[in-house]
Amino acid sequence: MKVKVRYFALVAEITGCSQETLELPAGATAGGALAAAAARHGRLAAPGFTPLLAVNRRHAPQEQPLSEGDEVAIFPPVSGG
Amino acid sequence: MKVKVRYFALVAEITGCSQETLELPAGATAGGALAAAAARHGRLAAPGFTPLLAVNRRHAPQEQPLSEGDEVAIFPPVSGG
Amino acid sequence: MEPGIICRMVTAPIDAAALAAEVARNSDGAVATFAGQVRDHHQGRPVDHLEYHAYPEMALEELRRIGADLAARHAVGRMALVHRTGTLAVGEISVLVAVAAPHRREALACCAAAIEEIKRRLPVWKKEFFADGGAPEWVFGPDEACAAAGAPHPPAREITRG
Amino acid sequence: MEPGIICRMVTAPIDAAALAAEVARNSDGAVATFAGQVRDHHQGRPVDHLEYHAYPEMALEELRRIGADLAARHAVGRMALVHRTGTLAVGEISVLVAVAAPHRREALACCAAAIEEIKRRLPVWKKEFFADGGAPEWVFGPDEACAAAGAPHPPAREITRG
Repeated sequence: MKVKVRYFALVAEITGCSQETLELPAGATAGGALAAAAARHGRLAAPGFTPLLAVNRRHAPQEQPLSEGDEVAIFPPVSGG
Repeated sequence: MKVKVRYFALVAEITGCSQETLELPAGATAGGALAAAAARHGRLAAPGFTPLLAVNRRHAPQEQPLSEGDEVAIFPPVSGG
Repeated sequence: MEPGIICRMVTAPIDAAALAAEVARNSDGAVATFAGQVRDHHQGRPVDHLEYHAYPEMALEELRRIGADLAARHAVGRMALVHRTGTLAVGEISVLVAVAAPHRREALACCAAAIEEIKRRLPVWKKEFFADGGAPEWVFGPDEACAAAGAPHPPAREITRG
Repeated sequence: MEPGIICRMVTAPIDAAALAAEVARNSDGAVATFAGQVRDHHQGRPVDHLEYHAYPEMALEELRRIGADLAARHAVGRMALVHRTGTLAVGEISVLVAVAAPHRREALACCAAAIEEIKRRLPVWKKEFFADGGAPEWVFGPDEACAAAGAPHPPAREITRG
């Protein structure tokens, strides 16, 4: 299935793009999308850096299952305010 | 000794004046000033109504000793804000 | 008065934004403010306006003591403690606290402590004038004391009617 | 969106006084506000300005979820939750919370909870640009997380230098 993956802040600097479409196996999770992104952009997997995930504009755990067309976001710990 | 006694809010309405000078015995306390004021203005001693006291612009307990020329204030529980 | 602690008893309207700007320094990341304003009702009765009376000399000294106490207990920058007296219409600000601090939790905690102390200690009294034509009444003690007492202010009513 | 909960992601300067006025009703006795603003230093280094980046669609939804959660847990009236993005100079307001309520404690508690939730959940990131000529750096996590971690953000630095 295809999902749209968006990158923000330092993660967007690492990937060099703000979004891309990834092809994932059926049954993939949000963590699987992250792994697929890290396979394309190696520095996303740097030790000690754990990006956060959102699915369809809600914070999501790694285990959250994905569906065709979902919007997955990968970003650093938030620092607003 | 002479002390200046000031009345505020409902207490001033009861006494009908905002300040007066009271003659008190040596060794009198803030509570003594209140008792002297209540002797002149009977409704100050109504059951269930306990005015608060200040001496020289600080909250004071009934036992606080007074000196010649002190400014004693008698007022209801505060309700600012 | 401590430098950086702005204490004022005023009769003119309170400008909250001006006071917030007055306390904030460039080294502060947080400004917490609290505004008390005249409500249009109290204990089920419609309020038309309030009169705030003060012991003005003591009130100003008490604000300064409150400010000094707070500054000693909280890691904050500048603060403003301002209370208005006179006749206030519904919606007007009667009291304003503004606290700036490097970090948010100190600013918020100090702001909350300031309004508690002001309500507890400041020699100010309010008289309510009702829109239902009833006689005006003094308010005794902070709101929660009245609420806790059940029937509103019975001793005071006896006195005013006595 | 819940009626009475004003949620905005903005790029223009935040007008705290206008938002406080917008939330206050005549039935409210209390308005608590919190403004976060850009500090002139961070961990000993002089800050020139900040860039705030957001996931804008999610940020707006998250503000609305935070507002709905708070309204369900606190006896408050209207509230405003506003965050700014883009380039902010020292002293400019990055985030503003304004909460009106009948009584002061609810207003203050809800205001404090709101800024905690915003710092914890809102998908916004800030990048610091220093006045000492050093390279800009992303800030990771809320201030206290960085402070608790001892050395500032080592994993992130490794990444940016790697």
